[in-house]
Amino acid sequence: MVEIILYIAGGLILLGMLTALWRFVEGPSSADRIMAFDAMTVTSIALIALIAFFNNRIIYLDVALVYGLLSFTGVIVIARFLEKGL
Amino acid sequence: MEIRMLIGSIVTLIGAIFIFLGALGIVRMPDLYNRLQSGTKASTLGTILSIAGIGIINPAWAGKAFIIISFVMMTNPVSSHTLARGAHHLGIPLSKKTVIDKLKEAEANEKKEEQ
Amino acid sequence: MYKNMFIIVLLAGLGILLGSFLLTHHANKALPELPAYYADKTASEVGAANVVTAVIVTYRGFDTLGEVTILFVAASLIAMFLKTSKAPKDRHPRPSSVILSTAQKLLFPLIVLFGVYVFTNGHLTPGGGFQGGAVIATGFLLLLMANPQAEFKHGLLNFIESISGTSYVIIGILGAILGLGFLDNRFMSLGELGTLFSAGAIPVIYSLIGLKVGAELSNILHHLNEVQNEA
Amino acid sequence: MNLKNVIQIFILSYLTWLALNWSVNADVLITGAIISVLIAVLLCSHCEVLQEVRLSPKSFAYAFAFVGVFWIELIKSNFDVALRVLTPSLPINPGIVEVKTTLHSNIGKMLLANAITLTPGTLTVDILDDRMFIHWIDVTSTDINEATRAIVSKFEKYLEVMYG
Repeated sequence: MVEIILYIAGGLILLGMLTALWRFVEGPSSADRIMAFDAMTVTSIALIALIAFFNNRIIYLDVALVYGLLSFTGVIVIARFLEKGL
Repeated sequence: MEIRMLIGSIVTLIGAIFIFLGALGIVRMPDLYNRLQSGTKASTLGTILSIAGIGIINPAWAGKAFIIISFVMMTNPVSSHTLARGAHHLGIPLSKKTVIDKLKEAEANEKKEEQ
Repeated sequence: MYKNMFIIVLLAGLGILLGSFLLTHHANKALPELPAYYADKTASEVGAANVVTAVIVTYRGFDTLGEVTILFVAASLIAMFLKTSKAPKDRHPRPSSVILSTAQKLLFPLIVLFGVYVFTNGHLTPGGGFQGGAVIATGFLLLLMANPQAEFKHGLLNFIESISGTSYVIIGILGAILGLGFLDNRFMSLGELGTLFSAGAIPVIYSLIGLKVGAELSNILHHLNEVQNEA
Repeated sequence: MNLKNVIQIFILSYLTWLALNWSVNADVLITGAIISVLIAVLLCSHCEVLQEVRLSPKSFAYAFAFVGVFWIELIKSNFDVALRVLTPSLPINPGIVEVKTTLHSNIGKMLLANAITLTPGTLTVDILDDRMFIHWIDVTSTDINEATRAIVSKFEKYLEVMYG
């Protein structure tokens, strides 16, 4: 029962990532693309947590944390570059 | 035992639904700022709920889940704000539906005062 | 319209490709000879829960020394070539908002702490010195983003880098004298598998590598930023 | 070097370390203490950000109330925006409005801006001293005072007690 619900959740998350990928490809501006990228990486944190549950490994959550950190820094760097703050 | 796992999985499912709705918002909304509103913010809540659900299912993971949740809640609004600020400075246009842009007026006023 | 169609086809193709990989994937349970040796012997010989770390730090420790040296040479070369003049350029980057600078001040110690966590737990979790060092450098990158004209404590970074590099080699030689060979980890007690103080010298070596990599990457970032300040 | 600041950074780092490791073995406790002291003294003697927090029982109570109000607002507004996204006609009425805040400390301003940004429907675009420019998905009033009451006041009264 629990696993079925979590499989459905994982499918929905994947579907959401694909939908965000559409915006990443479509654009139209670079800020739109980086926004879609940010949404995708934040979403993938949830996906990594699900994978950690299915494999029963807590250490995957460390990977999720690093992922969140890198996504945050990446967005900040590109946003500051766009506004000529570097 | 079983009920706790059921609650956790349902919380995760609600989070996944929010993630999907947020992604839908990213595609449907007309300009960058509205996309940031519906997309990034909804996916933030979705991620928080998903990880909280995993933490409920597995109480031994609660500490790390709490760290991830507080980290996401701390950093995501900051990156959204920085991106919106940069985009507005860059002059990425707002949609035609927009009613008012006080920030543009304020920046124009400041430029006038400098001259 | 055609562009949209093309994007849909592209996304669908990508989904089918990845989905078919996922569905037809069967894990190969039987390991070849060399991986099987590492997988069987690591816990008893070296005492590390993470096999990759054991391979990087002990079995192939000499390679890691080479990698650290390469990184050091790269950092030195960047410092040498980028430092052209002393005159500061009249540069006016757009200042960051109070939200970003405050959040950076709050997050900076936590990011550095997380980097330290990644490399001190390198023998237990999928982390390690290089990853932890990169996470620490991320903290410094954030500092530069919030305040592009920030000054680092240059002396402190250089001190950390040289001290950790030297200690790394000294520990390697200690392993050769007290243990079985250069960078052997067994001259310290192996401890209980899965705890923080275990696997002999591996956590110490990885912490030194992490500090060195973090200091070097931060130095590179600082030089890259400084060259923009110079005319 | 400020002793209060160093102690606060140390406590923050140590608690984070314990939550990351999620064990109370002696080795974890000792290593964490050493690392937290090093970070607080060497790296963060200049991050003066937590000093403005008031440490009184009242502010703790208000912090809990703030978290509660924030979660209720977060879920309410998420449903609101989700409904807007699902409606075929896309009923939005966006605009950037100006609001005023009475908070003085940096961390208070940051928390207020983060709370506003995290609730969908409002997004902090820029902040100049005490003026905040907020992108609002459904502008009901363009007047500064009206907008302030609608967006800022519900969080501000709690943060004011905590951070001044």
